[in-house]
Amino acid sequence: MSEWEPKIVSFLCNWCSYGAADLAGVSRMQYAPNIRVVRIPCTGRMSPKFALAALREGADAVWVSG
Amino acid sequence: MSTYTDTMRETARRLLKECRVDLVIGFRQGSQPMMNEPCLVRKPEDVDQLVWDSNCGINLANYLTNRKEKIGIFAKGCDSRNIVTHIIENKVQREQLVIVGVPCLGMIDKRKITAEAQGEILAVTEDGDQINVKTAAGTQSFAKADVLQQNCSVCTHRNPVIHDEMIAEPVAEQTDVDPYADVAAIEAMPLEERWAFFDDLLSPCIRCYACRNACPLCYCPTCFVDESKPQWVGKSQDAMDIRTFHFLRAYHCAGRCTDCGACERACPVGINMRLLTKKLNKDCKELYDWEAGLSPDKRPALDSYQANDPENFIK
Amino acid sequence: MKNLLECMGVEPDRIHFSWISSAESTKFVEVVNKITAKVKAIGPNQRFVKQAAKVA
Amino acid sequence: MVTFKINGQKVQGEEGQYIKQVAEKYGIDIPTLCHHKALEPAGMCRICTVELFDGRRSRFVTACNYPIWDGMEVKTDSEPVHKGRKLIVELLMARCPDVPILQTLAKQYGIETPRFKAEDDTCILCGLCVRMCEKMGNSAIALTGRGIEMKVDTPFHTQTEMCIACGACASVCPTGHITLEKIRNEITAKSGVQLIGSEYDMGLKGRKPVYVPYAQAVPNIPAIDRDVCVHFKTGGCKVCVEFCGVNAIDHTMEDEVVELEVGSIILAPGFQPFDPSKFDAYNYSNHPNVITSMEMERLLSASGPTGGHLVRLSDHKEPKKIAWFQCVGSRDMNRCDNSYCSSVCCMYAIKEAVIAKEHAGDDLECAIFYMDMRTHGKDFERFYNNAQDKGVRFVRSRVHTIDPVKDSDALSVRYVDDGGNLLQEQFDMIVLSVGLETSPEVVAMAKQLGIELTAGNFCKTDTFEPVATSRPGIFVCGAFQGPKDIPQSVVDSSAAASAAGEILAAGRNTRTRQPEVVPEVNVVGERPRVGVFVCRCGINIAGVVDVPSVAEYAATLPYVEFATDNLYSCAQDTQDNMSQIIKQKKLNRVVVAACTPKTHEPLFQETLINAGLNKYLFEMANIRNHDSWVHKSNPELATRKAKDLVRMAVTKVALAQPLEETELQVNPTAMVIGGGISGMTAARSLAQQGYETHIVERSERLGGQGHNLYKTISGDRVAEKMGALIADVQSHPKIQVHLKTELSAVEGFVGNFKSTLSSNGNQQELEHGVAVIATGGSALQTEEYNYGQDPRIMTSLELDKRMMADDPALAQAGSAVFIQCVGSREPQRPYCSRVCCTHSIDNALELKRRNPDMHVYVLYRDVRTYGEREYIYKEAREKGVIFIRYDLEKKPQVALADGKVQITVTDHVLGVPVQIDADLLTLATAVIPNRQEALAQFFKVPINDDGFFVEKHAKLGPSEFATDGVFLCGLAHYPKPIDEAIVQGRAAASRAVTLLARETVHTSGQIAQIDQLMCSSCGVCISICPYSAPSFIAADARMHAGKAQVNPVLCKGCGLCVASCRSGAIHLKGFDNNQIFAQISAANWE
Repeated sequence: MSEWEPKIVSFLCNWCSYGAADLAGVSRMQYAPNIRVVRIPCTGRMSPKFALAALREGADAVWVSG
Repeated sequence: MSTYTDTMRETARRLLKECRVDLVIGFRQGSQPMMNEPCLVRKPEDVDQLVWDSNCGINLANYLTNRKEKIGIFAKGCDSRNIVTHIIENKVQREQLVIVGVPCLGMIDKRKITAEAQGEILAVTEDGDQINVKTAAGTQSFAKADVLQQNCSVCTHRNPVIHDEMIAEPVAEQTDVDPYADVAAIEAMPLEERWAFFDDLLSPCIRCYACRNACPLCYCPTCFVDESKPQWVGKSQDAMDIRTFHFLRAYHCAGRCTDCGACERACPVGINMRLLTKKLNKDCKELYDWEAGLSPDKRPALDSYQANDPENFIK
Repeated sequence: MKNLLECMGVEPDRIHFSWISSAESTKFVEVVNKITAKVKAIGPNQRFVKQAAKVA
Repeated sequence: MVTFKINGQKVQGEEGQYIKQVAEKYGIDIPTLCHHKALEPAGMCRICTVELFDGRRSRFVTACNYPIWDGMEVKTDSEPVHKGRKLIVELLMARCPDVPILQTLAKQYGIETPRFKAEDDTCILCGLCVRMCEKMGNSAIALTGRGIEMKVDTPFHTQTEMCIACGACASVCPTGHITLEKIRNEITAKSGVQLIGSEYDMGLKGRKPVYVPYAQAVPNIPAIDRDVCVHFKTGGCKVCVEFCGVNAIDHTMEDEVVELEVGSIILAPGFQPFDPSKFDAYNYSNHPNVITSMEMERLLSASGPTGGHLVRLSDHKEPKKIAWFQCVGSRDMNRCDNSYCSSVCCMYAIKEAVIAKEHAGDDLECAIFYMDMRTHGKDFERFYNNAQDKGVRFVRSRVHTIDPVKDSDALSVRYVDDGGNLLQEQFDMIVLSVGLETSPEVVAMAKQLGIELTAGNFCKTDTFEPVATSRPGIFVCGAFQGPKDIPQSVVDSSAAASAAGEILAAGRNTRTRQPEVVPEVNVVGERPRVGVFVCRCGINIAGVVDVPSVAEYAATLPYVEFATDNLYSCAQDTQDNMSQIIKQKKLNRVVVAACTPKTHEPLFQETLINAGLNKYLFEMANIRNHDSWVHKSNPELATRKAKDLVRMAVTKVALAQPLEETELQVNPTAMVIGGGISGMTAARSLAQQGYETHIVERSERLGGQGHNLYKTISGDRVAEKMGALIADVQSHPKIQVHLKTELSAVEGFVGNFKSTLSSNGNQQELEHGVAVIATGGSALQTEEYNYGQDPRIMTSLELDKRMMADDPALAQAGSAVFIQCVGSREPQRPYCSRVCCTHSIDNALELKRRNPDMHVYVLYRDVRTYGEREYIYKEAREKGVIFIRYDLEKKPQVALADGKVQITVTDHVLGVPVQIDADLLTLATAVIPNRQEALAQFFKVPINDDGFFVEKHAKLGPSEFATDGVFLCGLAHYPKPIDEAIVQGRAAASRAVTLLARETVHTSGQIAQIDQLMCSSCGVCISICPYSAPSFIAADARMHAGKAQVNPVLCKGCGLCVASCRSGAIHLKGFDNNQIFAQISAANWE
């Protein structure tokens, strides 16, 4: 593997940030390719356990966005 | 405090005789010094077992969970707050209970005395603010204030928050203590040191789950640690699994913990896992101005959403 | 959540929260890039990684 | 079929194909500069040179134009090939040392400085332009001269008439030798060649002849603009045909005339923005920094020509000062014919100013020059106040001229401020807030349809039939009905649909077709067999992500039985193919790696259903919107991310279970709460469309506030018209009216409500499927201005009453004063009551009619006669009504002295106090809602700070609530005049009918479910759920007493309860813990 690239497990609300991510795509905005998106129905679905699990499984960071 | 004993026996007898309750939950003398054990008294003639002194640290709310009888219960400040939580969380109905409030001046920490004592402890008696320990080598005296459980020494709710009758006049609440000084000290450490501190703190854990079992907040039919599908937390002795377990256990107590000290007292290897729950208590207090178990009419801060909840952690 | 992790010694930049409406694609991109930069700055995660899992 | 080898790999191609074509198919890269897919190859640049072994010896050929034959062996990657290519690049570099693409190639081949003498050309004579020009059917240029004299040129090196400046040559030139600039200056003889302006971007950006009008267009399919397409000019080109992978382009298509037989027509042709170029004093046509508000919208848009970066057009620098000019093309008879108010410009100008400040930072100075600030919409006044707080400057002044500043790109304006001072100020940019007008085409259409128009060329409608045109059966909505904003247009459109539905009710469901239902295969207990379809999306994904390798990778994942890639997964033939594959391979889970589930999940779920699979056994990996589109410059990491996303989706879907949707019967009964004008309208509309309707009215009669109103501005007596409505309602067989009745309890949910009606202590239960809240409002009873202390001082409604009674005192009065904004637009009630300006002015005119000699004064803050209501404002001024403006800080004073009502107000022109003795003083008091907290509780619908109900969406859902099955209309929503109340009544009915007509509702399968054995009865879920979906099972239930359960109908699947359940007893179907854990875990594999 070349340079270390962090993996950021991202929990995105289906209605807010997931849509923003889609729109960023439609607008062809460019951003860093490090996030891995888990679509959740609402940020309320987010449980601390998920964040812990992500870190435990080796994610370099966790991002929760509503 | 041992002077409460007589009044207690009277009260229990009266409640049972008048059939206001089916049983009374209190303490009786344990088989070893400083080890009073909870006891359930069902007959008026048995009330003389009941005692009260500075060794009644166990949280009696634990013994209410899912009971259907009418119950009389003696409640210290922390017990009463956990009873409140029990009522909120449907573990017991308010109508089932006759809560007999016990103003508390703190419970003594057995470990502290054992550590200081010279040789095996044969008996422990108390005399006002003085604790006398008798060992084979003789008698040692301690000031009670020096051997209090740490949570009692910083307790700001010594009087019951809910009660039907009181065993004595309320005691003065401590106002000059900072319950969260130890947490603040950890927060002040640099990151690396904090990580190492908890590594150190949790390393003796043998995952016996005594902390969980002793906790009055813990009553789920199946605990997350025992589940395998999904497996919330690894079951190994891996340091990360241990840390995750303690993290999640603390989390389940968030907004509910009364810092009764049950977990720490129960721990066979002496881990002060209260540091974790207290960190959350501190946050609840600072963010939501919330302390657990003060009123049966209000659900914990994290159970409900308010439009004005703080959101400064969100960017 | 974040507070307790931090208290336990996890780097604060490992966990991020944000609010972005579905129309705020610009903000989305800004946040992604900001977070990525921050995480790159603190390097790979060593905390809370289960060592055993890595070996397996 | 021709079989041969490339680099030892056996490949196949069609007879007549060239080596490069076959290599491309197999993903073997051969570099080229002169090749174009749509053109015959010419072998000009030679970079595609490959090694060919014909069985006896090797030689070099150009891959682009060497035909394939059986048994040949080609090497594209050998040492000699690279050596040869290096030499070619070196030679090209010598000729054109500054061409970027050659520099890149040189770098690849390790050439630092060419050995040959450098020249300074930029053309490599590949001839691509010449061939392309020929393809365009034109041949305006050719390769001329021989040997070292050779160059691309026009005949005789002069500008040519032949060239149509299509730009094709420039678009294919690999080196950038040909530019549009060059074409304009050297090649074409035609002057004034311009780029094709994008209509969507207001011409601020170009577009191609083949184009999608805008990113959100539906259907999102490109169209060919025949007016500019080269093919339609020359008969040549058709390059697009070569590129389309699915043969979708057909240049021979003709416009079709389709005849439809319909029962009703709804006109929604919209408006056109006013063209300000005729105002020469504004210099719009001449100065790039004078723009229209529509252009400003595009400049502020993230998808606009500047990507949302706010710049002025002259030099693309960020402006420091921007001014907006209001009423350009509105309220103006001098320079245009639009004397109406366009209703929307004040608000949009404020919005633009606020957004501009957000984009450019707080130090951007924004000034809005206006006549009256008309923020009469819901929550608009607050927005106006906030804009002022944010530093947007509001200047009450109409500016005449914009002067360009010499030797600068700035603009200078002169204006007179409130205090009468003449000021001069410079701005970097000026935005003209252009008004709305009906286009000539629409006017022509109206003529053809035979419908009447108003003076302002809007569709003529009646106050009591606001969406009906003058021709029965033809309805109207939106800005053609009158200038209006989005919420009002949405209300209109629903109302028009309802109006059409009322006359067509008998035909409902007579022309529907039922789709064939494929029986669902039971997959429970089967080992997962996952099929993965990776979409290329043409080049949208495949251009960045290595799609075949993603598909290959997917095939190696656990449980994956089948993986492939599709060109366009959403194409109909691919869909059919997919459902075939699902059936053949007996797949029981499907992953589509393509675009976003938000738009395409339903489509693919349909495919699953057609293949007999439960639609929840599906997952999408978003490798377009979240990957290829946003990581263009990093194909390697994008491919890695795509693999990760596919892996996450596969692990999640493997755990998916078929989910059931609950089907619920909808009770075809409606309840309307409130029997005022809008409630009655809603009820009548519902009943006309065939639904049993109950009106619950707490007073003893129908009509509500309508009883207090005298007449409408069009002269209709409210009592008369409303009487007809009441009669309609009372006599309608499907309407039951419950007077003196209130709601005391509501149970149930969408489709199945059960309400308790209380009347005189009697309780009655009513089962209904939907509810319409039309609880209305009333006039504020004020204590200001000595109200209640003198019979000459009254509210607007009291004046109406006296007019209805023909009170002779009215005609005898010598002077009358109206005070506006009594209780509105004040700190304690920061909203505009919308109706009072029109109402007072209409009454002022009525007084003038009754006594032309009466002195009538209107004391106002801003006159808000929006839309064509503006006409009566104009009429009032013409008839001598005197308008005096006052400020909130300097309200008029009313004194009762010497038996007179004395009003003192500071005249804004003279700046001195004026005293008026009034025989009549009318206070235009605020419209206040009937605050219905209990009702809000019953239906779990929100109320705002002002006491009005909060609709589902301020713009797109104005007549419904976020709670399913509950709708909203009338004053309970916001103050509004009769016509708007009627429109919204109909709109609420229309929204309700969309639900009632479905007869059943399906709940989502993705909802929470509680495992009672795990439940600890702690009640967190019940406390935390925003939708009240969880509840305790009754204490005396046989099973699981005291445990929690979730009502699947109320659950929205947000997962809040799941996350908060300590016992882990709650599962969110479709997003279950184990699925999310699996995804998290999969995200982190390497």
